[in-house]
Amino acid sequence: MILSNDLALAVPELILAISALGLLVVGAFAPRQTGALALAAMGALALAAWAAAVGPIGRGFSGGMISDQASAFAKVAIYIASAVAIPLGQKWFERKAIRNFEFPILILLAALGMGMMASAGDLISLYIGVELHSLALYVLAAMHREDAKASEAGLKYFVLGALSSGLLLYGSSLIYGFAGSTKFDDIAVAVQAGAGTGVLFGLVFLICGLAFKVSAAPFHMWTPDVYEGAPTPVVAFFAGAPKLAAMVLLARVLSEGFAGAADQWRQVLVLIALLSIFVGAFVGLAQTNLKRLWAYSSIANIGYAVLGLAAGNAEGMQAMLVFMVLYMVDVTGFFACLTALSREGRPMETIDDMAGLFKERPAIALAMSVFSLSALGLPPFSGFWAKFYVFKAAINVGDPMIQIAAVLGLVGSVVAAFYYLRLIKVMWFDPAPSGTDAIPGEAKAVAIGAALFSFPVVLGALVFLDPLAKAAAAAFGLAS
Amino acid sequence: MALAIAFYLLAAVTVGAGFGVISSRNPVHSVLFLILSFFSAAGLFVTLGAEFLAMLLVVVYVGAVAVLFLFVVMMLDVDFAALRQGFARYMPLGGLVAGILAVEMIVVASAVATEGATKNAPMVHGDVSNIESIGRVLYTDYVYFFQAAGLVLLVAMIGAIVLTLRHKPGVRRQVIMDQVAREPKTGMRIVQIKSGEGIDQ
Amino acid sequence: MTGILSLITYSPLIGVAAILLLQALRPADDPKTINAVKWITLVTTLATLALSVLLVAQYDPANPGFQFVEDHAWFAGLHYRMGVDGISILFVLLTAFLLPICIAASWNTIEKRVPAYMVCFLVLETLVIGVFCALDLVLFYLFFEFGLVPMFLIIGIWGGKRRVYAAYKFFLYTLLGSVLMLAAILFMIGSSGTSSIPELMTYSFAPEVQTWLWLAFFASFAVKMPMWPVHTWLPDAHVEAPTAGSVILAGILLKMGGYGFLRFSLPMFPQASDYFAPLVFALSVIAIVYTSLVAFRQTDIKKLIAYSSVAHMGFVTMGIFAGNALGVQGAIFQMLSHGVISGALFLCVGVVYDRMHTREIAFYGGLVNRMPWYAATFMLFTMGNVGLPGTSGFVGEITTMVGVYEISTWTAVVAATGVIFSAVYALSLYRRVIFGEITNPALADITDLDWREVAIFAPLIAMTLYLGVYPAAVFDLTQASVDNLAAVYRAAIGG
Amino acid sequence: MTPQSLITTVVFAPLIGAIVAGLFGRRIGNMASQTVTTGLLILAAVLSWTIFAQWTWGGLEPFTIQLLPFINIGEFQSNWSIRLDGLSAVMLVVVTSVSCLVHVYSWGYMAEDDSKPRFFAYLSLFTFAMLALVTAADFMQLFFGWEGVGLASYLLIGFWFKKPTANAASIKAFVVNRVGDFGFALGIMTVFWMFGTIQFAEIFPKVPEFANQGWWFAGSYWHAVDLACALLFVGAMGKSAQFFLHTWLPDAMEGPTPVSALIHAATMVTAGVYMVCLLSPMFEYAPYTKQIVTLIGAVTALFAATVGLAQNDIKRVIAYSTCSQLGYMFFAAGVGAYQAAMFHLFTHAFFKALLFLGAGSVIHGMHHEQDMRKMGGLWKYLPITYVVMTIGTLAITGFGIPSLHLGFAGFYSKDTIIESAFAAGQQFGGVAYFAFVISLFAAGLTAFYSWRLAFMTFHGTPKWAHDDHGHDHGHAADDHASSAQIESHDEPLPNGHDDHGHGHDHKPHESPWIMLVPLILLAFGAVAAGYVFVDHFVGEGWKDFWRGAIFNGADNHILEHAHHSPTWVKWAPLAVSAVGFGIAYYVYIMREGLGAALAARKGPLWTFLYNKWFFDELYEATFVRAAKFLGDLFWKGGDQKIIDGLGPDGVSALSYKLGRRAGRLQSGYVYHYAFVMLLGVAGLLSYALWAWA
Amino acid sequence: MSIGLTHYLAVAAILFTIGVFGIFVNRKNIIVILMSIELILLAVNINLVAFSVYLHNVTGQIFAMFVLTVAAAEAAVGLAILVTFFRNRGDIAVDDVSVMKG
Repeated sequence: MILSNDLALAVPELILAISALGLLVVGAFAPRQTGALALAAMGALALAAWAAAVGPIGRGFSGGMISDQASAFAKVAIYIASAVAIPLGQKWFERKAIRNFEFPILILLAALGMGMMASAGDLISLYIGVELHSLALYVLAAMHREDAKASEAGLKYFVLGALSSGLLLYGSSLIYGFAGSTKFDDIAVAVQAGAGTGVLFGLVFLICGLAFKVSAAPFHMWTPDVYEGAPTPVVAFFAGAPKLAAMVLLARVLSEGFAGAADQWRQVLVLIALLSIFVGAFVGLAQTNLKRLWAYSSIANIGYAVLGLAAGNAEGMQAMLVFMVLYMVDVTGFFACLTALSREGRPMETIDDMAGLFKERPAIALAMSVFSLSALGLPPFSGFWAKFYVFKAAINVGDPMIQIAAVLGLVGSVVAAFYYLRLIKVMWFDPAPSGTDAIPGEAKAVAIGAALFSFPVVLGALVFLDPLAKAAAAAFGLAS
Repeated sequence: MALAIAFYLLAAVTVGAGFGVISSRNPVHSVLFLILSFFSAAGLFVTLGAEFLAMLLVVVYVGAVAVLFLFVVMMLDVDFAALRQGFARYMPLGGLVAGILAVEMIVVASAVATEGATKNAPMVHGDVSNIESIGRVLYTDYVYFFQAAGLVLLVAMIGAIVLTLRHKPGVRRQVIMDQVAREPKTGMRIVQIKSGEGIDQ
Repeated sequence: MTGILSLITYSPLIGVAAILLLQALRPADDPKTINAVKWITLVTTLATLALSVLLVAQYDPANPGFQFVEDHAWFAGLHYRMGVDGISILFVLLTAFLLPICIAASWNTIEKRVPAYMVCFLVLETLVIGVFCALDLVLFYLFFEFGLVPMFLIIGIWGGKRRVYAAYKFFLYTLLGSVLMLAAILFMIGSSGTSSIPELMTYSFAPEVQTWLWLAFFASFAVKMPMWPVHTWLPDAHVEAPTAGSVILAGILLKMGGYGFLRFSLPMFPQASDYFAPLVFALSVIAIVYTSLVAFRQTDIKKLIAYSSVAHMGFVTMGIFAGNALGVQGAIFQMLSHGVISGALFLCVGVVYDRMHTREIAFYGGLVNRMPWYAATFMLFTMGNVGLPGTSGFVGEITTMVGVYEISTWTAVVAATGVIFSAVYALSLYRRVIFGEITNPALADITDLDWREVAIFAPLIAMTLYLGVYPAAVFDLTQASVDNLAAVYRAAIGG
Repeated sequence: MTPQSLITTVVFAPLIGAIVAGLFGRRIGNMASQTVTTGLLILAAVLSWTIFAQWTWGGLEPFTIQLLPFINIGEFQSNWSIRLDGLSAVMLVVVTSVSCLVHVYSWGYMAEDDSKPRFFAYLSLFTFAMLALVTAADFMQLFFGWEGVGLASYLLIGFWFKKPTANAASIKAFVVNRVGDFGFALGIMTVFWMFGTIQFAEIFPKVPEFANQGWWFAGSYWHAVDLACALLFVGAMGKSAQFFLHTWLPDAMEGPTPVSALIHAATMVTAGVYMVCLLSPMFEYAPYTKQIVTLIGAVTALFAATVGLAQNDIKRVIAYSTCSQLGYMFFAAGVGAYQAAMFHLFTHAFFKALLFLGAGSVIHGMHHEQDMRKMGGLWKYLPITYVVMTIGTLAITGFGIPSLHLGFAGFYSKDTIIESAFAAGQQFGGVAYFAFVISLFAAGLTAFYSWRLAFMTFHGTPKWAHDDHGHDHGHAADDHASSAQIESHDEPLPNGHDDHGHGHDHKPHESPWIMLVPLILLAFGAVAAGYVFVDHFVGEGWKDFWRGAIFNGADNHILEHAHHSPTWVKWAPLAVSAVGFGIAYYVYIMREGLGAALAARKGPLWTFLYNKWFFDELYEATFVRAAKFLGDLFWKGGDQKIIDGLGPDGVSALSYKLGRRAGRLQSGYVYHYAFVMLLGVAGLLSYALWAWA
Repeated sequence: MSIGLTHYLAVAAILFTIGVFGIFVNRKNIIVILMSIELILLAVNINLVAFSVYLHNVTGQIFAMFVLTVAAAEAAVGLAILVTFFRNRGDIAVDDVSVMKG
């Protein structure tokens, strides 16, 4: 049967879907067994990651699903990041005494959606994947439902997310109308034959819709508010993996569907990238809340990733993949730190709260410093390598516009350096006001693990990551 | 010609009702306009020969979504008069941007219509039965999306439950698990009653 | 001897590990622990010094190429490459030489967070030595850039009143310069396909490309140097940094700029270097005159010395871009000598600062009455700063000027006025601080150098005089490499 | 001992003394420090004379010892070396003899000072630097010595560091010297790139090749050798306090008097002259520069002499006289009579050191009073000083009988110079004639101010008796030398005097023998040095004596011509000196008080001269003020306002403001966010339409 | 005059614009904003169906079906979040949604 080939490609998705359903049933009857549920969900994600890593390569479901090195690379990263988010959030909700057995299930489903995005080969799977993970994220953002901020964050996220879906859909409809098909391959053929204004218009809509998902300017407005309002572990989750998924998706659409219009979409991406970098850098200067600050930081960082994408060749794709993976580790680690910290029960969220942290919690402070320096792009932390890949790709693309953008982006990173330094300054230079609460083990483990990855593990890890990302990038089929 | 009249009529109603949705003072009216808009859009679908979609639109949207809206509007006790303030103030700028957007989109949409795959393709009705052709592919070529869409609905369900289900303290609820797991040991207590003393609870 | 460079580079990290271990095992605030931390640091730095001396002893001065090369493939085409030639080996030695002095100078003066302080210095030592040994562009950049962090912390945590401002200014100024360099590095790797410095030295970029690359590198090194007009971070950083921080900053970190010019700008972009040499000359002589005059008007001792550093670095840049053996040798020598002398001058400031906790010139006066040995030491280094023959300061200044004379007499003329200005500000500083009667009652009981301070100054004094009288020791080491550099440069620009 | 080891010993003996006294002086005590330094200097002096004797009479050949490489980059090869030839042999004896006598003298003069080891260390250090200078075989070592003596001079002028005036004077000396060194350094660079070497021995043969060549420098095309010599001469001007760069020398009198004698009269200030003579192979090919040298020398001779007329400080008068005599030497060199210049340098060292040390003796005797107006009639109290000072005055005024060829030391050298100037004037005219006229006029002035000094100090009515100078040790006049220092000891003096340490009443008193012996020895020199050596230096035997150390161009026969100048030229100096003496006698002896009255009128000429032609004021108003103004401008305007204001501070403030502004868009309202998104969509779409349509 | 594809697309475009307009012009009423989003989706559906018909290609209609499905799910989640929000605030004015800004 032909379907069995298709199913073989979809093993990771099946694992996730079945375990989500199964856990839901179990949870419905035994809602208090949250620890076991979480473990099971993590196991499912690990299994799915493994399946994705070793799974076959090919196209299934009449082109709706693509399984290749790129999707495998992205899926492994996404699933692992999702798995890390589970204990972080689970314990947090437990401490807040919030009903939470749905949390791992929602994460599973979101991971499923993200996996779909990573291996989408069709506008429909693109849309459904995006919606599947988005809806889960909306819910997660608002899940701390007694908290006004959380529900407000959820609402904002939802309203703007729905709008962005509308944009994305409208663009999809135009592309469909132009190409006569929703499959990327068919679109590629049509675009190759000649891309008119109309289809590019549709592409712009599509890019805008996805730009929202990765929170690139000017579609970033939700980010600070949602980061601030949503529960910190949830932010740790959706600041990382979903963005990787959306970036991979964008990369796939552009490289497989619109390779023929590369010169056009590059320009759009460069504009978006630059705007993101500068918005992230400048507006971040005026922030006092760390979650907001990191929201701006993520906007800026996404700008760099988009710049890699804008390079529009295999090197750029590789850069984007490496960037996103390294960034994901950083941001997860950072929010894990924030999850861990509280003072007399009140979460420490402003920069001033961090005063003298080095004295009190040297390990966490050191980890946060590592993340800050990494986000700043200082060698030898992972953030530097991320930028190294991106800028190397952008500068060597031979297009002066992108080269100039790269240099401007580097200058933007200097502006952003100011606020990272401020955090370090507060932690290291200032005196501490009073004692912090005990640090939950899982958050500390995640934070320190991520920090160790940022430096020094990354120096060795890149030896393996580099060829993997290279193979993944090659799968996008763009010339190097 | 009749088709043209139908089109213009339905299009006018769709657009007019759409404008009604966003401009009514009372959200209830908005919902009603929304329903009207859906209905006339369904009519447009019919003029295109997509009866099944037209039906779905009415069933899903009018039957489910619009009613959901209506339900929420009625459930939430909101002072709607206050919500209308400031509408006019932002009209000009918003109108300008929206106008530009609309013009651009129409221009581009017509460009797509002329340069894309639909070039030289006249509208032909009923060459294949609408519902049949959908049915042929929905469970074969598109089974992956179909299942995924199911999961989207599942997420929506979980989400709705997670966000709105409340366990009020003091309200006794039926816990099926407990009922099923009930055994004689837990369900009954055998008490030796000494006469004249009763059970002390 | 392969591997010795890595050993030297990372040997301070062994000390770091020991300190962290000690911190974990023993009560952190116990004075005994603190003392042990200090000793560990000192011993580590001394061991590094010993290794560096060994390195120099093993070095073959007749061979102009890189020696002790290590090369391991890394990822993305990068390599872990280390090696030294006649130019870099001296900076390794200078770093290893100054570090124990810095540690000794901080012995009693740093009271808070001693272990962190020591760790910062050790890490800094690793990074700085790494910069001078790295033979891969990216590896170089790693060391170069990360050096900002420990210095940022040193200024920011253990600095003076405006330490935060100064630390930021230092960090951001330098960062801005170096990101442009990063852009250039990435371009170079992309277009030449290698990140190996020795290979890039023989690779020739198209002239118009060179122009941009040169400017990008210049942005970084000019800030680091610092050259006028991007020098304003330096006085602030110096004033606020703790004494040892200033020593490191002036003694070593500034040299990374000059080293960069020698390692990258001249050999890799010779046409652009030649094209921009007049610009560099102009900026250099402006620095010499301008900052000398500014130094003359300072009221803060450290600031004055900091400005004088800028002026002295003007000689370095001028000499480097003269591009002849005299200019380059002179520049290298000037950097070494400035490393010793300005470091010593900052230590001199530190001596009185530790006692009185102010650096206002007006506060002092007549110190010679109570501190004759101190006055003598200070005098020696002031004279070194002034460039008196017999001290190392002279050799560098005169050779760079002689070198630049061949290329541009105007530059030599204006630079030579620096000889006058330096006397003006340095001697007026000395006079105001040291000479005269003690008028400030607070100074009545100030004490002369103690044995620790004498031990700190002794090697610096010896070095200043030794290099001043027998500079040939340095020139012999650098000669082969510099001649090679100058010859290749001359050939490349067709001169 | 071979001459090589002898000369090495001579050079390094003072250094050893300096190190011992400087580093261990406190440990080994005053006595030991003094003994070591002085002993080594005496040794050096004796050995120098030995070498000199061997040179003059023993036919010693010139040689160079290379000790150690100094700067060795490519062709720029310099070594630590010791060069012996006629010039250095002369300078060796001058330096070591005067230095040794000054060391001895200082035992007495500095007896009450509390930092004697330091003083002797400085003196010895100076001597070492001076010896390094005179024995240099290349420009780098020359420059080393050049600046080394500058350092020693700086240290010694500022020896009494508690006196603000001394400190100011020391800095002034250093800085003005540095101005000279600025030119000197440029000169060295020019020489190096011109000749490809900085070794004297290698340069000199190459000079003729460049005689008619040009050289690009600072945007103009110059005559090559002239340019190099002119730049080098700037250095000489600084060191030898020539016009424009002379202002430091009078102020340098803030230092202890022995220092003035050694450094600022006998040795260091003559380094410039020495250099010009040493470089005579170059200067001979630099006709224009020679004229400049002549002109500057002549102007200095005149200028300093005029200023000397109106000064009241005994040391300043002598200082200006030094300045003036240096002018003589320079124009002698300028007209080509290098031998005469060197001869005058030689004799001048004796009589000027004598005058200074004599003045020191007076000052010592007057309890640190330096103002001549407060002296008078001292001959009774300081008889020996009086005698030697008179000898010195006779020597400086060049007293001697031309027809007999008999006179004091100055007579031989000075008259040779004047005659050379006349001869050169006859040969070349122009500047040399000017120099001749000036030299005669200045000789008259010299006689006047020298005798004025003698009369005001030793003759006339004592003005110190009723002037209760018993308690003015350093309180009022800032001319007081050591009293300021001595008065402010913070530890009691070693011998515990309740007063300032003299231990006797406040009458003037003769100095101790330890001071008088050097005076007497110098007096012998002042009397006999000319007579004994005139033949060797400038007489018949000059070629034999110099043995190529001084080069005379093919058409340079100035010395021969000078010997055959007309009789009136030979007699003229004596005549004008006599006139000067007469006027001084009239004003200060016959009509005592006339001088004071003239000064009190403060006529414009007197004011002009008294204020040293207003040079200090001029420099203060221009260079110093400008430096301060520019420094402030660059600092506060340039660095703080422009660079920081537009650079880091401005940008960071702007960025922050921009961030705040942009952050305000983040209003928290969903519809704003939606609006921004749609603006973005609309913008990108419009861009797409515009760019791709 | 015959009715062509362009007409349908124009209607969809206008409807889309109205939806968009509704979002930022309805400053206070979140429910209406949600309805505006439904309008946008409706516009998309018109587009898809029209293209599908003119292309003789059923994919557009399938896509429209999925859009309908997902829109329903979205509406459910959106209203659920709105209810949560209302419970926390007692109001649904968008102007109040401004605890977080900057």
